[in-house]
Parts: sequence; structure tokens; C-alpha cells
Amino acid sequence: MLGSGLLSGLAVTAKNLVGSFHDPARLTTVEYPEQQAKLPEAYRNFPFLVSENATDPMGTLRCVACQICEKECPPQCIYIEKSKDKKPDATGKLQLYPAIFDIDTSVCMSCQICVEVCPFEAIKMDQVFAIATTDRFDALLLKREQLAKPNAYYHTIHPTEAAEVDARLATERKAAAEKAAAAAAAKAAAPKPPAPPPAA
Amino acid sequence: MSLSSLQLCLLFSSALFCLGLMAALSRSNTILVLLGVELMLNAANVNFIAFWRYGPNPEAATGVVFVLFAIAVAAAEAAVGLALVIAIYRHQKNIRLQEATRLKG
Amino acid sequence: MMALILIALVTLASAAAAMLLRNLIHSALLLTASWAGLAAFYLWAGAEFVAFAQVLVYVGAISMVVLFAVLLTRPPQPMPVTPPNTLGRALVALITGGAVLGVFIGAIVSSPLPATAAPAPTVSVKQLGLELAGRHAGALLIVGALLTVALLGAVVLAATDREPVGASLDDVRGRPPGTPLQKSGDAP
Amino acid sequence: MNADSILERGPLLVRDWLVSFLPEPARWLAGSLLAITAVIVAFASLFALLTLIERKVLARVQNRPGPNRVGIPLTKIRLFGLGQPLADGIKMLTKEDIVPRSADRVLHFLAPVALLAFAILTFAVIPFGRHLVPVELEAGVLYFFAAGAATELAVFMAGWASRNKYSLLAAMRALAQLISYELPLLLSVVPVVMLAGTLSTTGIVERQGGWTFGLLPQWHVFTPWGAAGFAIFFVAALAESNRSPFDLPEAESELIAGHLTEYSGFKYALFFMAEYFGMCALCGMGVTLFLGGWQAPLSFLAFIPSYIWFGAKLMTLLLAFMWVRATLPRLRIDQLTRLAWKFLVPLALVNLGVAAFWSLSADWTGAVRLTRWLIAAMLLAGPFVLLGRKLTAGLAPRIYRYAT
Repeated sequence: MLGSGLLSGLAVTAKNLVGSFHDPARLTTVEYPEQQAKLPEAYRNFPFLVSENATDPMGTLRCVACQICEKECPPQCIYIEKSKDKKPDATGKLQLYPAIFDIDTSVCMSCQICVEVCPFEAIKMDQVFAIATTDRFDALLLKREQLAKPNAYYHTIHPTEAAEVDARLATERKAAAEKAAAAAAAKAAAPKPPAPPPAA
Repeated sequence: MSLSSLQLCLLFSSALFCLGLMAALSRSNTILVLLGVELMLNAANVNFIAFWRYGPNPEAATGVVFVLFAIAVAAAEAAVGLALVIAIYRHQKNIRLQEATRLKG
Repeated sequence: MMALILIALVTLASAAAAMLLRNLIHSALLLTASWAGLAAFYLWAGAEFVAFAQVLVYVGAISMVVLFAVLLTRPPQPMPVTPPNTLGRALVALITGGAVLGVFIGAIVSSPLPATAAPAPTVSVKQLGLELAGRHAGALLIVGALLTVALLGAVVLAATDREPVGASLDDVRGRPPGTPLQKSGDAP
Repeated sequence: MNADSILERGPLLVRDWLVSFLPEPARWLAGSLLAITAVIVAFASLFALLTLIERKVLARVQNRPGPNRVGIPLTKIRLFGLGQPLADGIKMLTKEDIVPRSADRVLHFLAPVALLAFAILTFAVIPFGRHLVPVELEAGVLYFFAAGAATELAVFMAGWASRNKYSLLAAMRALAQLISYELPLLLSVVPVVMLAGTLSTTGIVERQGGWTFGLLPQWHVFTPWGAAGFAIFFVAALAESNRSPFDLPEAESELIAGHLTEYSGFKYALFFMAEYFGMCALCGMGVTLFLGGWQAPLSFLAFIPSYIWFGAKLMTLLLAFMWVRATLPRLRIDQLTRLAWKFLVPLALVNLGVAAFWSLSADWTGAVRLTRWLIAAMLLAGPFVLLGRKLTAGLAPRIYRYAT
């Protein structure tokens, strides 16, 4: 009969109208500045530099300033200057570190090639939610200090991937440590070298 | 010379009537001619109301009833007249009155 | 009195402007204004019901019909003005109208009309209804028949001779849902 | 129930108190001006509120929270978005007012003004409360529809003066729609006038007073002809106020924004306001004619002032308008006119006959009254089913082949 369709349609909307008040699950809106949509784990944009701990991010950067990413970056948005001195890395080995590491995010296209080529797991893709700034130039040119984020942060945004990376690094470091231990043992077995290295 | 209200009303209606008459005689656009006729009908209505208002027995309400009928008839006239205008337009692609000379469609 | 003069002036001015303008739409709108002025006159005279009927019929309906007619009958190019013909007609109209107006004015001014402004008579809607359905019932019926016939006549006159557009649509609508538009015929 | 309680007469007492400060000759004028101001202020603020409520309702129907940000400026207080109308208003008023170069400037300016003026005029005869009717007219219903009919002219002016083909097309569409739906609107009102025996709005409301069994109201909508009349009135009022599903004149997918295309800023705001005023006036008329006006719905609730009941009924009807808008998709122009001429008008005529039967059988008593009710309902249900079948002939429910 004429009108039955209209009435069933009206019933649907009435259900929605009433339901949206007593059933919060119906309201799917995320009210942005207060709440933030949960990004999927695979979401990635703009690289950041991984540091071992949060207390001393500049001292524990994994980056050794090898400049591979700078060379590979298609839009050439990475600028690196090597340090003059060396610092011990996580394993205690002395390494160079980036004195300057800039990424121009106005140029970066989030292609992830820097991450692919990095041999040290030092640069990873971030999940930047609010990418707007009030300044077109300086605010978009990220310095080393802004780029460095601790490994713990990496675990929060990409947990699976970070766990894999950590496991890989752990095995590598273990192997390196065993190798070093073996070498040290071999060295100890061998006659004493003429000049011991200076104490660190 | 001072005019009474009734005379003013009648002058108003005769002016309106003559306006309609002049329009109906001078304009070549059929729609405007129809509107002139419409104005003349309205002038007649004004007279009815004026004589009802100042007449000897206003409680009879005949003037008002007559105006109501006149309005209804005018509505019918306008509808049919404008339908005729549209029919003329379909035949001769304009609505100039002096060109509507053919009886054959 | 002042109100009457004001209403009359506004009505006459808009009617005159409507009859003089070349733009038909402006004419129609100004004429609507003058019809509204007439409604104001009826209100002034105490005929409330007639005033509202005037607005409803003239301002609400007839003006619309006129506007529709104007828009439906626009000439493809502006109508050529033929001055001698038009001038002659205008002159004839002016003379005739002026003569008629003169006769009217003379008659009105010289007639012994009741000059007393009686207290405004009021006619209640109920009384009017009783009049219409009682004494004038026959006329009311005739007007009803006239309006119906006029409506039908207007539709017949204005209707186009072309095939109704809805015909093909109805064929489509009539088929059960899911069947193809054309009969498949003898195709295997 | 005290018809002259202090609450009932409250607004009048305030008016008289304010007017009493003025010298005698100015009192009548000041009283009228106060009434006009009160109506305009009340409905202007209702308009502001409605724009927000409408957006809220539409949002809730779509399971969204709706506008809830703007509260008191420069603070963090949000008040469920109550500041939104103010923000919208400021935005509208500060926008540039653009008039197209080839537009008819005078008419372009006059159109929104005329529309709003006519919309406000219609409020004059609506009884907002027992003692609150701005103008007591004997032919009030006729006045209402006469003033309402004049709005069509303003719509045409807007469309034509813009010199935009879409505006003109939309204006013509709007005219066709308004004229088509004027007929069922008026025909649905005729039975009420017939049964009430008066064209005065206050008279019609007073006739709906009284209680069945001392409890239930005797509104027109609770009679068969009243229910049918109200349904027809509701549909026609939706179309008259250009509301969805009859919002073809401003079908933005086909006609940009219809006759509003070339309007911006303040003039656009005027159009918007006039549209809501028209809607409020039609709803107020519907309440007056069918829903008992300011009468209380149950006899023991009559102690609440009448104007509160009127406001509650008005809001209910407006919410129903929004509900319909949130539900139904827009009609096509041929469906729109077909609905008016082939369904609503015949049904309204049948309803007229049923009302005549109702009026003739008014002296039936006792159990026969129930028969009278049933006969009237059957007389309406038959044509409804037949006309509905005719209207929807050949339109089977749509089969969605790929949707689940």
C-alpha cells in the first residue's frame, strides 16, 4: 500500500535518532583536537631518526652518518654533515655521528627509500598526524633534534616491525659480541701486543 | 468644489477604467490587451464596492457578492485568455495582435 | 479620505506604469502591485473578505498565469516597432480614453450623489456565506460550472498537439522489474 | 483550569504595563508595535535555534554528533554548540553582497524583502495562546492563505531578476510546485472551515476545546476527515515551504541553488529566514487547524499556560518536518506534480465529501457514533488505497541485484 515504504523509512531514521543518544557505539565521529583517530599500524609517512633511549637522544642515535640515504633520496630532501670526532655506539664501538641531519618535509614525499637503504636501522617511517605548521620554511625543515625519537616510540607506532628490528639487531649485536669475545680470547691467547690501547 | 468620498471612489474607478481602455486600444501585445481588459473589470469592481459602501442599504451585501462573482469570472477570463495567447504564439511565433488574422490553425 | 487618495494614487500610478513599460515582466509585476492596491481599497471600504479574495485570486493566481504566459511567449527576436501604426493607435486610444474619462468625470461631478459618509457598513463572513448559498445559490453553481469549463478549455487550448512525452515512459514503467526493455522475440 | 489566570494573561499584562507609561493617544500604536516586535523577536530567535536544531537532528539521524563546538566566544565553554547560529549570522552579515552585472537591480533587491515581508504577515492571524492573537480577523484563514500566496511572486522575482538561466528555471519550477500544492493545501483546510463554521482562527481553536470522557481532547486530527486532512495538509505544507522531499526549486544537483544562486550575504540570509518563517507559519496554521491550537492535550494538563502548549505543538511539527527531511530523497518534478494532481487533490475532494457526511451525521448518538466513525474511515480508506494503487501502478519494489 502507498505509504508503507515511507513509514518504514521513517522508522529507520527514528531508530537512528533515538539510538544515537543512548548508544554511544553508534556515534563513530572522532572529535579531532581532543581525540585522535587511531592510525593503522601500517600507516607511515615522513622519516625519523631512531635513538636508543629517550634520556640522551643526541648521544644514542643509531645513525652513523654514512650518507647512503642522502644519496638515495629521490627528491633530495636529506642533508647530512658528518661529525669530526667519533662516539661509541650501542655496542661500544666508536662510530661517526651526524653533526647535521636535516630533512625538508616540504620536499619529502614519504617514499620510504631512505628506510630501505639504511644498513643500521637508524631511520624509520613515522606516523605524523598533524602535519600543518604556521611557517612554510623553517617549521618544515626538521633538524636532527626534532627528528630524533627513541626506540620506545618506534615500538608504540609500529610494534610488529619494531620487534623484528630489535630481534635482528639483538642477534647481530650478539654475534658481534661473540665475535669480539672470540677475537679477544684469541688475542689473549696470543702474545701481548706491544702497545695496549689507551683506556677509554 | 469639494468631492465626497463616493465621488472620489468613482473618479478612481473611472480613471482605472480609462487606463485599461487605453491599454487595450493602443498596445499590440496580446497579453497587455488582456491585462487592460482585466483592469476594466477591476474598475467595475471598485464601483460595486463604492456603491455598496455608500449606498442606501449596505446590509444587503449585494455589491460584495457581485464583486466575488466578478473576481471568479475574471479569473476564468484570464485563464482562457492567456491560454489563447499561448495558442496564438504556437501558430505565429509571436503574440502581436494585428498579425493574428488567420482563423485556420 | 487621505488614505483613499493615497491608495488610489498608488494603484493608478502602478497601473499606468504597467501599461506604458516595454518590459512585459515589469508590467506584470507592476500590475500585481496595482491589484494589491485594489485589495487595500477594498480593505479601506470595509469589505475584508473581498480584499483577501482579491489578493488570493489576483496576486496569488492570475499574476502567476500572466507571468507564465509572458515567459512562454517570448518572441525569438525583439518585436520590430512600426512607428506610424503604433503612433496612430496610441493617438486613437488616447482620444477615446480621454473622451470616455471626460464623460465619466462630468457625469460623476454633476450627479446628485449621496454626499454623506455613512458609518462603514460591515458584512460578516457568515452573512456573506448565507447570501451566497441562499439568494445567490444558482449564480454560485453557474460560476462553479464556468470555472470548471474555463479550466478545461484553457488546458485544451494551451495543450500541445505533440505526442505525450509520458507514453514511452509508461511503457517502461509498466514492465515487471528485471525484464529487459525490449521483448526478446523469437531469439533462441 | 482558569482561563484568566495570571500566567495565562502574563504576556498581555506585561504589554499593558509597558504601554501604561505612554500618553493615551500613543497606547494603541505602542501596543500593536509591541505585539509585532514580540512576534518577530520570538520567531527570529526560533529561526536561529531551528537552524541549529535542524543540523543537530540531521546529524543524529546519520549517527553524527552535529555542530557542538561554538559556545561562548573566547572561552572554552561550548554549550552544545548553541553559539553556532550567532557565528553563522555574523558570517552571513559580513559576507560580500554580490549583484550580477546584468541583473535587474531593483527586483533583485526587492525579492528577499518581499518574501520576508509576506512570510511575517502570515503570523498575524495565528493564535499563539488563549489571549495571544496578533490580529483578530473574521476571515483569518483566508487572510493567511492570501498572504502565503503572495510569496510565489517573490520567488519569481528572485529567479527572474538574477538573469541566470538556472535561477529562472528554478523559479518556474518553484511556481509550478507552489501553485500545484496550493490546491490540496486549501482543499484540506476547507473541511475544517466547513465543520467549524467559521474562518476565524480563534473560533476554530475554540471549537476544538472540550473533552471526550472528560479526559481526551477533541482535536480535529482525531476525526477521520481531520486525520486525512492533516496528512494532506502536512504533505502540501512540506511542498509549500520547499522542504525536502519537495525541495526541487533548490535542487543543487540540477539547478545549483535554484533562485538563490545569485544571492549572497545578507540577502541570502533574508531568504533563508523567510523560508523558515514560512515553515513556522505553516506549522502554526497546521497546529491551529488540526492539532487543537493552544488547547492542552489532556484535561488535567490544562493548568499549563496555553502558549506553552502551542509552542510545544509547533516544535513537534517542526521536528516532524526535519524528520521527514532526514528520511526521504528528493522527488523528480513529474513525480511531484503527479502526486499533487493525481493523488492529493482527489483525496482532498473525497475528504470534503466525508466531512459533509460527518457534518450531516452530527446528531447521531450512542453506539451509532462509532458506526459513524467507521463509515467515515472506510469512505476515506477506500479511495486512499485505490488512488495509491493508481499512483504507484507498475512501480514494483526496486530489486537491488548487487547489494546485500
